[in-house]
Amino acid sequence: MTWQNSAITITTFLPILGAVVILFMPKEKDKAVRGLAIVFTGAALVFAVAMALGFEHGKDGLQYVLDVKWIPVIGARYHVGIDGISLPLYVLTFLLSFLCAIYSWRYVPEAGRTKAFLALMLLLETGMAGTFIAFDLILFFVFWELVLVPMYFLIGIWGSTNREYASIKFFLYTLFGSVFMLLGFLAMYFSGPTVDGVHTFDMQVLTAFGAAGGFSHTFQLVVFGAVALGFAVKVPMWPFHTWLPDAHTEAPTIGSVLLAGVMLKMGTYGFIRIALPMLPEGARTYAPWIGLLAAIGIIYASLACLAQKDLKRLIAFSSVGHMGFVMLGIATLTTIGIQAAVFGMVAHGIITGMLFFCVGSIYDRYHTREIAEIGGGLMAELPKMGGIFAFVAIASLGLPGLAGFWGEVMALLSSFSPAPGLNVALFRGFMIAGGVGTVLTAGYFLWMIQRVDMGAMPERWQAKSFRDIIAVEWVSWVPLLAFIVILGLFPAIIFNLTQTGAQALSALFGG
Amino acid sequence: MVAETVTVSTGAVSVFLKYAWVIPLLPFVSAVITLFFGKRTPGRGSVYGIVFVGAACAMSFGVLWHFIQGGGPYESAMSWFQVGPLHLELGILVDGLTAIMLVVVCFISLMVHIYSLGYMHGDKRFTWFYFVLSMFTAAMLTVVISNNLIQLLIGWEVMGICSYLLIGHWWEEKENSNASIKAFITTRIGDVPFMFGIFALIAATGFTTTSIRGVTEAIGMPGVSALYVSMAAILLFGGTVGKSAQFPLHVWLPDAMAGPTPVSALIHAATMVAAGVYLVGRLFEIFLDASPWVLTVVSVVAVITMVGAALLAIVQNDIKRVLAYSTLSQLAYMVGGLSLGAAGLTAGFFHLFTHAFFKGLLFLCAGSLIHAVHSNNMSDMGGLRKKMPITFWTMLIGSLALAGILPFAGFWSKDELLVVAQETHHYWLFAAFLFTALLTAFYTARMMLLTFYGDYRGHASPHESPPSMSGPLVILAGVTTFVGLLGAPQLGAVFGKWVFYDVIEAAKFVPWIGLLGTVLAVAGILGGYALYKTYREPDPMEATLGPLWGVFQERYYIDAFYMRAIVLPTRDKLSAGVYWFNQNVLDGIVNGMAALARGVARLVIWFDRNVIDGVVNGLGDLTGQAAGALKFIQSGNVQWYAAGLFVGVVALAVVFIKIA
Amino acid sequence: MIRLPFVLFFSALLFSAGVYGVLARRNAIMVLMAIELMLNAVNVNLVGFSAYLKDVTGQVFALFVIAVAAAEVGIGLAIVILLFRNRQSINVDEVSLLKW
Amino acid sequence: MNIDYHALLPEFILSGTILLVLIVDVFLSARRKWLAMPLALVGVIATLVATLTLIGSTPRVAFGGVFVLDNFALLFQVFFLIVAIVVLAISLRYFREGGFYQGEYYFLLLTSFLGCLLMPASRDLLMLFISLELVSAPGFLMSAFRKNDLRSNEAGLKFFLIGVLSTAVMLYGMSVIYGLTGTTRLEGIAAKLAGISGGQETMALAAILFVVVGFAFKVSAVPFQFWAPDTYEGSPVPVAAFLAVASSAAGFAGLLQLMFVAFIHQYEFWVPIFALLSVATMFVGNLIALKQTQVVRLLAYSGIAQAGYILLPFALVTADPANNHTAFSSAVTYILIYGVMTIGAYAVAVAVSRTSPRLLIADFAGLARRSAFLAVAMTLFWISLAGVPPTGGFWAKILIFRAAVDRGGSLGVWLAVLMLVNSVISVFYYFAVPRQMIFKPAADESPLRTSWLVTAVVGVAALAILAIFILPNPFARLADLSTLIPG
Amino acid sequence: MTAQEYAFLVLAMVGSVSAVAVVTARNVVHAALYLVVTLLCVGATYLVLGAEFVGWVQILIYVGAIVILFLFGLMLTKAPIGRDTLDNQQRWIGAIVGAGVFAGLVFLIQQAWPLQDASKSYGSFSGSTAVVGDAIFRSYILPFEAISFLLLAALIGAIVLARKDDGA
Repeated sequence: MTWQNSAITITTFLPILGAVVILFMPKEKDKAVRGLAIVFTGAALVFAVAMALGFEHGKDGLQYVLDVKWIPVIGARYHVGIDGISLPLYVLTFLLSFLCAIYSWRYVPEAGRTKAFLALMLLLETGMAGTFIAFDLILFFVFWELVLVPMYFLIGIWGSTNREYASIKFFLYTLFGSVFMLLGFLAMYFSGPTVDGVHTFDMQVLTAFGAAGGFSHTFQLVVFGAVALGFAVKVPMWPFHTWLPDAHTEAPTIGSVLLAGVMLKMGTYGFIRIALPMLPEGARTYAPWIGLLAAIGIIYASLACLAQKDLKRLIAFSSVGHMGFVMLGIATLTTIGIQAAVFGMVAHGIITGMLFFCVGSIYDRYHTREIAEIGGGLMAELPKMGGIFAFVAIASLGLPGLAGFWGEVMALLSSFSPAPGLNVALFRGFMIAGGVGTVLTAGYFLWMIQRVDMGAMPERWQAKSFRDIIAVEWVSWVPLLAFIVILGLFPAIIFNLTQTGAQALSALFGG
Repeated sequence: MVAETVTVSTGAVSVFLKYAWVIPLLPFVSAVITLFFGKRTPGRGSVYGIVFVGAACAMSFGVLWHFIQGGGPYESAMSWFQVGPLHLELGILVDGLTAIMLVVVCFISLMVHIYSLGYMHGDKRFTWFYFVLSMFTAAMLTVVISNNLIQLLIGWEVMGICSYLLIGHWWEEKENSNASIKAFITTRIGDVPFMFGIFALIAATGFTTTSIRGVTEAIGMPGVSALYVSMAAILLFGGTVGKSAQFPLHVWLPDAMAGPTPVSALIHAATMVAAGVYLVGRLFEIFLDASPWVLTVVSVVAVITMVGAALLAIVQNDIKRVLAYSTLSQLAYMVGGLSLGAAGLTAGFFHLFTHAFFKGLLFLCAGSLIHAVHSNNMSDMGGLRKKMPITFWTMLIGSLALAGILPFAGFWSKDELLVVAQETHHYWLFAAFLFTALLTAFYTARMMLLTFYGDYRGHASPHESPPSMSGPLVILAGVTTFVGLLGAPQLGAVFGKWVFYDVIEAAKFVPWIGLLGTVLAVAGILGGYALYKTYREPDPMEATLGPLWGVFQERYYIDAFYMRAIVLPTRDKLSAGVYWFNQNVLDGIVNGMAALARGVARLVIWFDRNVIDGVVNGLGDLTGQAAGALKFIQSGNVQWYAAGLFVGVVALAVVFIKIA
Repeated sequence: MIRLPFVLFFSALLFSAGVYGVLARRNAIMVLMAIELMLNAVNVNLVGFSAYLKDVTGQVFALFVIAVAAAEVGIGLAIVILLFRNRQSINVDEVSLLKW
Repeated sequence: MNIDYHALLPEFILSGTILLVLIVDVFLSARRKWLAMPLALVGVIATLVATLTLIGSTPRVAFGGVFVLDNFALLFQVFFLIVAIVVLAISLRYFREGGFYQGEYYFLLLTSFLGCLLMPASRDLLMLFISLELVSAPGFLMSAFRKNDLRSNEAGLKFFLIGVLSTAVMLYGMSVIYGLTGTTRLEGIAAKLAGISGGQETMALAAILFVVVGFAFKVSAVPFQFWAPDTYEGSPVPVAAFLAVASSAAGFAGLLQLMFVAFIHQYEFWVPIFALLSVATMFVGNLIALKQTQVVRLLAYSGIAQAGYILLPFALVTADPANNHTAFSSAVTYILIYGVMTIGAYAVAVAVSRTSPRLLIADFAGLARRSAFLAVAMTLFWISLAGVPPTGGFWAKILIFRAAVDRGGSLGVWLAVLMLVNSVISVFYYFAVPRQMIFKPAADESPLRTSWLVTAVVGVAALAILAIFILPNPFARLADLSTLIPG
Repeated sequence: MTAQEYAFLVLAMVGSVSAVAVVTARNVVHAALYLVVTLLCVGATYLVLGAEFVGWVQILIYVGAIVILFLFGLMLTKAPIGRDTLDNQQRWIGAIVGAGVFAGLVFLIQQAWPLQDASKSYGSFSGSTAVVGDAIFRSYILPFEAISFLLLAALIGAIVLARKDDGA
């Protein structure tokens, strides 16, 4: 066991260890429990960062690989590794979880039961991180499903009024998707190559096989459809998004942050990691449709945002739009597009995560999320909170120089001329839709800022004399705010990582 | 980031050029410092802005000096990062055009920084104001100096957001925040095609570079179709239309006057709005390579804007709006100039150059007036000549410049434009220029008369502004007086040597045109004097214009149209519709699925209860035995199970033995 | 010399009669009797075959079936009596507290 | 003739225990009757030990092939004995507090388990028939054990009548098989049926069908499932657990031998039948389960659905032994895993039944607050039954699924798809109970006290479920080894 | 046609008729008595078929024990009289199914062992007590043990269930 081959395993499962430890803590030791959560997520983050530092740029192929027998009966292996595309998401997962843990030091939803809450959060962390480093379809699927259960409870127990409906809907919808996904996996498994006599779930093997055109055309069409459906629900792509607003609106702040910050990425990551490389022909055939849905999603979501009265719901819908840009980038099947997608994922993770933090804290003060009830003047009475909120919102509308910009602009740029074989005119149409989307996005965000931040604070609130941002919030927010700027100014941080992977992938499409 | 450097330069490279990249950096640094330490420093942080921008200003003069000495352009860049095949750079491209812009931006910005000391004194968000001001300056300088399109786009957008923040500086008032949103969205609408234009250029290079030199070369390639270039050009021009508030995206600028007056001076008169013009100049190659109709389109837009806006300027009561509309039409002047082709570039930019100074001056004067009388409305002014002499004299100079009276700046630039138009046989543009000149002179006179003559109609007790404000006025007035001579043919029109498109056009002085221009200007002024020498309620124009008055007051109903036909429907109706669809159709389907599953379950049970048992119930009734019937209305009857068992066997047997 | 089919027909008839009884009778004990008929049918088969195949296994089988039948009857009656004690009827189509 | 006593040792020990329990019970005073349980427990454990000693020494043949102890038999015997231990464990308190005839109950239970032990080793129609009866007959009695409860009586009667009826049908089939082949040994039958043709073949097919009926009843496959829900709901909960796990597993054990050994050559005939049975069973079970309000009844329907899944591999049989091997072992694995999770669920039900005997789903409301441990474990079991990770149930489904797809052909794929559809449907009701437990407030928040035996059972089962998920291999491997078909 | 066969046929006839009577009789006790007849006939056919041991066991166990058990049970449950109480309303279905089963079986049998085919007939074969006993103890000792447990279980269980207990 060297650091090279054990790093991932340690890092990924550390949170679960934490969960176990926490479960054995006595109820009364509330602060200790919260402390432990911070410690474990922190430790995991440290490891993850260490890995990131030790990561060799530009070297294609996996690093920190560990590949051992797991379930020989069906030829499933414990194959984990990390490459430029997964690394950012992997680190992002740990960063957000850590910040969430810190945030929980002060904010745990009314339902209480801190132990369970944090334990579930840690479990969730492992599940999410695992999806990004699994290189065996079954392992991937296991992590994928592992995420469902804790999130289901996080929403269902600690959510707000309509939590039950939301949690069930979230669970069933995603499960519904993943059933098809699993079907697709198994289809690939059975018609894929055999490694010493046994079929294999190994993603690298299958990728190589698929890249070599191993799967028949019709097969690819069918299977890509199934797999894509699974991922599309998770992303969520229009029109499979309806679980998202409910889930977000009902989930506790932490839940929303992780949901938007990481979980949605699992879907898009699936496209990049599994759907495209393994089923290139399928991808090429479906790309225009994906692009179309993405384009619709962008405009649709921003229009829906304009209609929102609930702050959190508004941001939830905005996620749909942003993920639309990510999907648009993927749909172009070009290097630029895919890199844009990955960048978009990370950026959206940070920015929208941050937005949900803000909304959570605003709710904590006002105990309402109704924009009309808040009634403006936030910036007048709570300048710091209001300012940060406005800043993040502006970052989210894709202001150049901030993180939100690169994903969006590169996605649009790539759709100006998609991969060979794709209909240029069509994709330029999508690009234009995207452009319109950016305007509308600016529209609803500025309108939101106007209605929440600006103007004078209504009497009834001024009586309350809210406190402005508190220490815990500063600690858990500053890293995100910093990253919003840093990624904006030095996008190379991500782009250098994704370069090789994306090029290899787009090579399949002559892009 | 490896700092590999590309350098293209002709002739000696002065140290100023080498370090020109510092120029945009300085205000940026000041912005950062102001943001984090401003509140804690005495004077609430204004000092940083002034010092750093001052430094930048000095440097930019240094840069200009290089070109005054006849130095050549200079470009250097370091690679920033790479996406796929596309190399992005951070770089600078300095030529005469850049140098001029640098000077203008830095100088005016410095003036405004100083002026604001007085104007914004005691403002709630004084420090913040300075932060944004510096940030804006940095962004604008980035746009000016950048050697590649993405970097330019970034500066471009940051300017936009700064303008948004400054317009909405007093966001406690809803109108202000409305105005700021209007400004941002409107310009953004222009920016989208602009962005696509950039994409088109980058794509033309095969996604290899974004540098301006690179794309212009690529466009020049034979492979690129004229249509492609034309489309790209038109798309790029969209950016200009948005930022420089040309028709049909002009609507935001008048509202933008909601911001503090120094901001209007800097952003909405001198610099940002000029960025659109600058952009066309920067990418002039593209426009020339494009089919002629592109420039025609440009000129049409210009004409509409210049005349339309000038007409509106006549009927405004709010002094800032007068200037705003005047700005619109002057910008259109420049755009029109550029639309004249290669020859027009120099002229257009000369007007940009002079306009920046005198319009900046006028705005600052207006600011000083407003500062004094606490109102924007000229109906609350009048007779301030005595009370505010400095403001009066400086504003008089500005106005004469605007009206185009010798020897002030405006005269020279206008004259040059007229000459070029006439020489390149763009007669109707020539006509438009002349007509606008007339109108300009008229409303300028009106403005001066309404504010400084007659007797005071306001309520506050006006007094001359503090030196921090009057100082910049005087300086600018001075500049305005003499800067025009830079383009004076009699003096060799040195300006043309700095800013030109591949060949230096010798600026000519055509006496009859000069005379014609002056005559019209004077006529305008006299006309104004005739109408406004004594103040009258209601405005005499109302009678003169008749029905048109209302139309003008309503800005040709364009804003109203946008609001009713586009904004509100989208914001309220369409969005609501989409959301309804989301909740009832899409979500309906999802919930429907769940319901369906439950339904099927119910169905199966119903089947069990009513078909399996129900058959029997029916028969029970047939046998007419009430008792029997009751007995059968029971499920869980074991004999039915038994029957089921046998039927099952027999059925299976029959079916499958047949098959086998 | 007995032809096998006769034996089988006989058993078939017993069996079918049993089936009818099971389905048609309300009285639990009668149902039991019907079942006994079916079991006997089985035995007739077994014995018949064993004679036909000249193999004793069939008869052994038959013996076991008889024994089991005895046990079943015992159990069945016990349950019936229990039921009768709790509700004064042993009509099988009335035992239906348990529904969907 | 010399008998392999070692091979029969477990049966002997168990028989001894049975008699011992019976005798001791006579001398125990009413308050001490419960002591029969520890006694039985010891006996069963002894039996288990004896069985374990046999590992590695298989196969052993006794009585000229009537009784064969191979890995298959051994695996099931061990499984049954463990289940026996569990059922005993959860019975103690229930029967002690319920005022039952404890001694007799344990006696009957063990007798039934004796039948279970014999079943997988029986390789002779007669032997199979006797084992089956030995499993069922005590079952009839036990299900009626709540003497003063009409429901229980009813349960007994229904179970009994349908049981006997199907037995009769099965016997008729067996007799015909015997008539056609002249033997009752499974291998012998297979050999003879291989060459059968014409009218006799038709007869044989009918006979096979009749025989299947008997076992289809035992495993409560549609359309022979009618009795199950009523019986389960009516009988004492531990008995229900026994029926749901041991008795149906025994049925499967028998069915596996019959189909994969005796009637293998007729697969073309019965494969479609099983396909139909399996699909019908899944759908009926899952769909009706959706509307249940009583937990044991819900478990019954879920059990039916699960039976449907287990029947699926039967429909995958082809001429290719390798394929049959996969199918076979997938079925076995599923049975084992199904046993673990179901028994766990029943254990929790037993615990809850102390405060709310009707065991309505509503009675589980707020369990999380009354006993977090039980709630979590129960959730785990339900999730596992639904086949959602991170639980063993996931692998159980995957293996069958894999077998189905491996078989290839439209049939395999279709079955796989239908199975998935069902799994999704099932999620709807499998989450009904966790929902109650976790989200709904309890009628009374008073903490639920459970006997340490039950707690232990639940805990072990829960751990097992997780363990299987993480390391499914050993399980699958077991099933792989203990096959009747050369892999 | 041999004497044996005639004897068999006669017994079969009687047996069949009374069997039908068992399931149709209006009076429970009559039904039980018809059952006796049927069982006796069956037993007799065993003897004719040469299965002495089984035959006697049949006569003794069934007629001796089981039927008595039935009558006993009938007494205990105050056997009601009359069709309505004896038969339920889905009689006709029972009839259809029964007839169907019979037809089906006859058809199958006719297929498998055609009556015309003379070879389908026996020589004499004796299932004497000795033979049977030997068979049992050679290979069926285990089921024999098992069945004893089964009977024991049935006995005990029956007692438990049937006995009137004071609310135990």
